[in-house]
Amino acid sequence: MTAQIIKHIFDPWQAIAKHQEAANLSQKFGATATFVGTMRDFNDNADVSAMTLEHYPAMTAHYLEKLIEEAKIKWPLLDVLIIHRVGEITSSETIMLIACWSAHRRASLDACNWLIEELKHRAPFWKKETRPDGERWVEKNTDGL
Amino acid sequence: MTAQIIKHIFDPWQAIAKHQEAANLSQKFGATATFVGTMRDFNDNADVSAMTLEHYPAMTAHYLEKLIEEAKIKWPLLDVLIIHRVGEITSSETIMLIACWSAHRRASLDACNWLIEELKHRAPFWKKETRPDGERWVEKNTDGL
Amino acid sequence: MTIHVKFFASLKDKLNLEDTTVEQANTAGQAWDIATDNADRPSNVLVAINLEYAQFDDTIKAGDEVAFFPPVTGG
Amino acid sequence: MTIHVKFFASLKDKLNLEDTTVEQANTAGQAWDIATDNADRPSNVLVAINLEYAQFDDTIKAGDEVAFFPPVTGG
Repeated sequence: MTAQIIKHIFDPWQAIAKHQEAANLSQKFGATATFVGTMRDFNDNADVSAMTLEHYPAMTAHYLEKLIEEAKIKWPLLDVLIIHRVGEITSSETIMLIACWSAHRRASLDACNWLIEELKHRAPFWKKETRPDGERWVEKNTDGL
Repeated sequence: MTAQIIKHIFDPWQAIAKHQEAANLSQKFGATATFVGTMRDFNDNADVSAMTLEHYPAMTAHYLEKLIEEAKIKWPLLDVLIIHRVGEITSSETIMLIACWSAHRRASLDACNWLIEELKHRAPFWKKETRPDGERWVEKNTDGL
Repeated sequence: MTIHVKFFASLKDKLNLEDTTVEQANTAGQAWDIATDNADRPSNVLVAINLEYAQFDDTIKAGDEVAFFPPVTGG
Repeated sequence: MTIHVKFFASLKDKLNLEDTTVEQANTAGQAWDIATDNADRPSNVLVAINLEYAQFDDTIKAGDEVAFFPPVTGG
């Protein structure tokens, strides 16, 4: 079970493959559910060329671990990986990923779904977007629709 | 939107990355939800060293396309990739993957979740397991728990 | 008329039948009876007509492809 | 007693305050009032005490870290 907060660009699919190999889960897991969030070049009808993700380092690390612990209590998970960027992010870069491994499909799917919503609502990250008319803090998360 | 039925081993994360790059979705998608099913070395309390996946080629291809079309009607999806193995599969190999791309998270997450359940219940594939006491057809799908 | 009939998976093994044809069947159920020589029909057998799920009393016509198979177990 | 007080994101910019300390505050709300010189508290401000979400009238003690921030927008 790993939560990472990183400042550099990363490839989510390589990160998942690498973690899975290192975790030595082979022959035990039958299901992997993942979610990857990527920076789009528009939001709320405005062009967004880049953004800065601020966080509260100690609390953010604590909350990501806490969410993983809560998910482990709720579902029989073999492993969980969360990676979240902070700092400067430009269009089409990966912002974050969640990956859940379990023996059977429902645990990984339900945990992945739960983790993304909980992370959005509880983990202390804040986005500031760079728009044509300047920088602007995102005031609140969307409902994902 | 692509559905593939393949006989050879494949790396799901490379397949997703490659498809995403080829689909030229950059800067349009903000969310990717995926599910990967992997062959475990036990099922229903018995050791399973390998299995054979049979399918009904024309109907299977038709149903995978049909499921993708239905998902596109239900959710605003930018792209969907389904890859499903047939033939001989050995322990720890990938059996199938579903990947959904959308602008916002709920479409990709909900569509991925729906597609795996629909595929399990409607797409004509049949598993025959190789156990210590011989081969055995899997009689029905589990509920995923 | 010729109806193409296919069997899959455990049903194929059990009946020792894979691809065959029948003449003069008006429904999928009749195609089963003729192709299998009136074998018992397990309660969970599924039927597809021209690649779509169907019912045993659905009518069939010349050239149709009727398939019988057990519950699907992919994914 | 010393309470560590932090502000994040738009709140940090608006108040021009990031890290500070206050003495003699019994609740998170008092820490806000002292640290911000009684600035108005936007209705959506969140508070954390020692890295856990808390309420403005929760009590604080020497050495605690109190943080104020707007709704989170990660993911």
